[in-house]
Amino acid sequence: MNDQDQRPVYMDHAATTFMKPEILAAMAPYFSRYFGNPSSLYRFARESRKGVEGAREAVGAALGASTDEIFFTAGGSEADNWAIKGAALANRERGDHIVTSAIEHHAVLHTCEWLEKQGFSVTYLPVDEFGRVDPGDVGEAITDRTTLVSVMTANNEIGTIQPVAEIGKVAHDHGVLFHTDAVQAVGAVPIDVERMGIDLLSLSGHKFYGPKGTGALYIRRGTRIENLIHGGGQERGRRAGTENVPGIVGLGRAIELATADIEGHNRRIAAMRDRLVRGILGSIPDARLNGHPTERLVNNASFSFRYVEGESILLLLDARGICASTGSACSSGSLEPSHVLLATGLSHEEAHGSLRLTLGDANTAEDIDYVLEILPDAIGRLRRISPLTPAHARIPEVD
Amino acid sequence: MNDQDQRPVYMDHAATTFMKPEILAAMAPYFSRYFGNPSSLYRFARESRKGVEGAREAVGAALGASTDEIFFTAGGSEADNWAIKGAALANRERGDHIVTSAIEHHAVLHTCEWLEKQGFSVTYLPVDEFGRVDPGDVGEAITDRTTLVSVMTANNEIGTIQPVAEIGKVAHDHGVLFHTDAVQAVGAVPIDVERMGIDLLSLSGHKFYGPKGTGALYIRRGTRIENLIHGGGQERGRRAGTENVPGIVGLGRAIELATADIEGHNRRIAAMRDRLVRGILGSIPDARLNGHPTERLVNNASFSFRYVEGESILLLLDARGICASTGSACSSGSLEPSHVLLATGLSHEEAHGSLRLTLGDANTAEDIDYVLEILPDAIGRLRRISPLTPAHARIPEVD
Amino acid sequence: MYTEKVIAEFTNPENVGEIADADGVGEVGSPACGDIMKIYLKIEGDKITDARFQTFGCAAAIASSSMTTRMIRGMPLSEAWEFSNADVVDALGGLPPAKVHCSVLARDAVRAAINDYRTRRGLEPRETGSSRCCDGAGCGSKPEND
Amino acid sequence: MYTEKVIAEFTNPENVGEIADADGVGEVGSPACGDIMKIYLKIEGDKITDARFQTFGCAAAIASSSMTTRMIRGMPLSEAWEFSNADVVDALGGLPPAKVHCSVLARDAVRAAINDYRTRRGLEPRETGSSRCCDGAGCGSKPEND
Ligand SMILES: Cc1ncc(COP(=O)(O)O)c(C=O)c1O
Ligand SMILES: Cc1ncc(COP(=O)(O)O)c(C=O)c1O
Repeated sequence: MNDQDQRPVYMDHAATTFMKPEILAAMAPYFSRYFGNPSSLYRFARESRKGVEGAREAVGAALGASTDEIFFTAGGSEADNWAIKGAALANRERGDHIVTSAIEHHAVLHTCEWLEKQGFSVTYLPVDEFGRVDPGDVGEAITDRTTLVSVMTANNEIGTIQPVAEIGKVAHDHGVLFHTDAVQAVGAVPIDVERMGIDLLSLSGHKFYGPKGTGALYIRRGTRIENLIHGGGQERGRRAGTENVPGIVGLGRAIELATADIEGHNRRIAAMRDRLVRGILGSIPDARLNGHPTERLVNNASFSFRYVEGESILLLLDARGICASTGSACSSGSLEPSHVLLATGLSHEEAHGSLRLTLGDANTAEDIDYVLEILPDAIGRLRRISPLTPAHARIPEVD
Repeated sequence: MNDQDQRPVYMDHAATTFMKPEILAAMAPYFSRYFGNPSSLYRFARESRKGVEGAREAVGAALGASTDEIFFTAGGSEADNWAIKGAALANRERGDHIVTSAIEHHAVLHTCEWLEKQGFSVTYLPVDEFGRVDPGDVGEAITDRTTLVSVMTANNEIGTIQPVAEIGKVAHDHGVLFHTDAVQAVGAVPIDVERMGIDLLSLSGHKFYGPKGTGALYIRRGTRIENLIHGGGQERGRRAGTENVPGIVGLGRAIELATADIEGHNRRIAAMRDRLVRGILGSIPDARLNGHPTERLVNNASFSFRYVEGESILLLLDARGICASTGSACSSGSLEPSHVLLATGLSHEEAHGSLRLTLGDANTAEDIDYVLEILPDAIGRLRRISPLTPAHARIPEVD
Repeated sequence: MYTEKVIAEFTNPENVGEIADADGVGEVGSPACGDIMKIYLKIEGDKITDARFQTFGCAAAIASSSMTTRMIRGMPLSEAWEFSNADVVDALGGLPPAKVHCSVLARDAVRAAINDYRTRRGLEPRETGSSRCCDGAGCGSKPEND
Repeated sequence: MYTEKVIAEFTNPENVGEIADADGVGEVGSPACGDIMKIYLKIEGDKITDARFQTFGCAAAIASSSMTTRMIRGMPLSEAWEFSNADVVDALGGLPPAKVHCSVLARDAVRAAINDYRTRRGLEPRETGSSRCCDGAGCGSKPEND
């Protein structure tokens, strides 16, 4: 496992997933055989159109939406940008205020910041220590200038799942549109746009074993939204650009597979994740699990280890063949570590010492054993190097 | 060939191209094996990063640009939107006027129209009967409020190649940025951003045997341009979204192949195209070749056939296994047929009777023979149905 | 986008051509719109005994013309006047929304031919709902969309 | 992003730990910045006879500390003062631009330790170019980027 030529123990599924063979198989005919442009009139292009429309049905079915409410994009970031800019600009005469949370993905936050430069005002709601937005806060933040609420379904760093249905209800009670970034949630959180009061929803294929560079935006029928990419009449005139047919087909197949048995999938992954969390908290002192104890993505295990810095944990794990990630921004040279961890009230030091392990469908019980064997030793080594480590937090060397 | 189960005679390469096997082969390892997120720190992600950076070098080399001036997008439309909105918005304090042409792709025109709604003003330059923009007109249209000139390298409908280097010089002489939509030109027109005075250039992978849903924007170092897709720090902070690694790798390989021997490629395609054009004009009366007689893409054969309508030509060809396209908008229910054909001075009737045949690397001499056999008969049949056909334009039935 | 029936009717249209001694001729549309339909009628008593057409237009226009002439042959004039474009659409197994106007055009051409017949006979032409040139949303077949 | 030398130095750092009876100790950085470096010096005559470090920080910070202590061992104090972060970067085979500040931090820790030694000996501390907490551009390792 620690041989760098071997396939690594991959525990970074929130960053991206491998593509499942059956998904690539579904895409395969559309690269060189059914390569026609779906806009073309001749029969040869019919297969391309059918591929795209089949995928649209699959996405609609997965979200409890109609086929004509699904629009394909090139990923989660484009979907977020489109939803937020599109809704804000199209409803500008009605208002110029947006409500979002402090822990959104940058695809949402930086889009909101851009809108602020265009004269909009944005409220960034705080979260509790577990990373939850209070739906009551949403209601209080809404003014008569508010046109859009955007709160993510589940957080990418700490896995916290938001009370989306409650937030949707509050938004609708105030006559305000509700967008949710469900990029991390698809396949783990059952989604029903009706029940949850969602008007706009972003998703991204590569987070659930589908192709990179694919995504979709759900737009509730009748929602006022401007285009983001102008040009040809694709996607019923709402998103220009020749369709990425193989990618769209792959996205469709991926969402089918990911939502076929969410419960069973969650049970399997949660069992591994829980053993991982228990094992780590049991063997490493001064460690905490970030995010919500129960309302969290089943695959997310996000920790803060005091007295050590995240990137160095990550690289020691990498040296042993484990792929993980960190919210530490020592590496980024900015003063701020992860805005998400800070928003949950962590100190800078704790935030710098974060490690995110996110499980996926290829992980095994052996992978968990292996991480439980390697990680305490890695933290131990770094704590022996650190000037901050108190005696009680030292971990004895194994060999 | 007229069997609908057989691979059709595909003459619509301007719409999209099949993917060459060697390009798919280059992409293959990045779907499920080297699937890491290029932003990740561990060694496993290095292959993904290398794939992306290798492609960036290939695109840079093909354009005479530096690697750090190439930014990947999800296609030509996104690149056009980014270039034009990005440059217009970023330079707003300097001016609010854009110069473009009447025959741009809708990805440019509709983007300009959107900017008009944001308070910008746009000059749409006319073209001559061959579809050429006069560089002198560009100079005259530029005012002290102009910040951007956008004129395509080659037109997608009629194939006309613009005097890009002259236009670039005029723009630069006036201190104005120059964008060119080179989506149709890559692989057919040798491009050198230095020599041509190009500041921004859009391209799209699926037009030169690469993957759909991939593209790039060249941004000359130092060019002021806003982001279009906000979010994560990918593409050196300028285009957010997890990179479509296989797609980018495919785009890189495709541009390498497409630009390895442009001259040889052009010679081969032009020989077929010229025989096609001569054959068609020789056998069908009242037909004209649209676009420029010499300054045109080697693969483009665009015609107007009087007294008949384009979609019906296309569908008769389709019935015989030939894939082509038309600029007629009878089908679109709008009063206007192709804005490009009208801009070259065609009457509505002539514009409605247009047919575009665009050749590609898989076409053979037999394909040309076959079209030369089928097309006159198709036009003949439609002319026999048409109330407009004068006696001299009738084509005798063959059987 | 087209049904097999449309394609079949378009590739093998019936009743193409002029009727030299037609009793009524109707022409609607214009080249600018991309659609011209001309319908020729032979009328005996109150009955259409022959119907032929010439059409400049798309596949749906040609199929609609052909189907219309087939359907109105043998019809009394009064029935042919009431003949609806929905009947053409049905007979073709449906038309894309953007193409329904082609069937309307065919109906209009029939009415124009009947009115021509009436005028020749010294009767008042009947009031005909004027058809717009084109309507409906795009179906994206233009290379502008490439 | 890191050279093999950086990774090797980071995974097997030398001179880790305190020197109980150090003659000079320098600490720079802060937990908020994600980097703290503490350097311990043993000095005999005008020479550094032992150097050890404790570091809270990223791989580059740990590798820079380790490399720095290795390089200044045996150096006269005057030379160690002039010792530049560029030497550390070179010895590590290069650092990513965003990480060069880690090598600066190591140099600053050495100077702080020397000044501590001077102060203990009743000498004026020398003027030291103060280092900012962090600088350089991001390298995109955060899951915020996912
Ligand atoms: C000239 C031109 N510009 C832009 C585009 C848009 O490219 P894409 O469809 O890849 O977004 C096309 C073709 O579709 C084109 O031909
Ligand atoms: C919560 C969330 N939103 C948006 C995105 C952006 O998606 P993409 O990288 O596919 O554009 C990501 C991941 O990258 C994410 O985790």
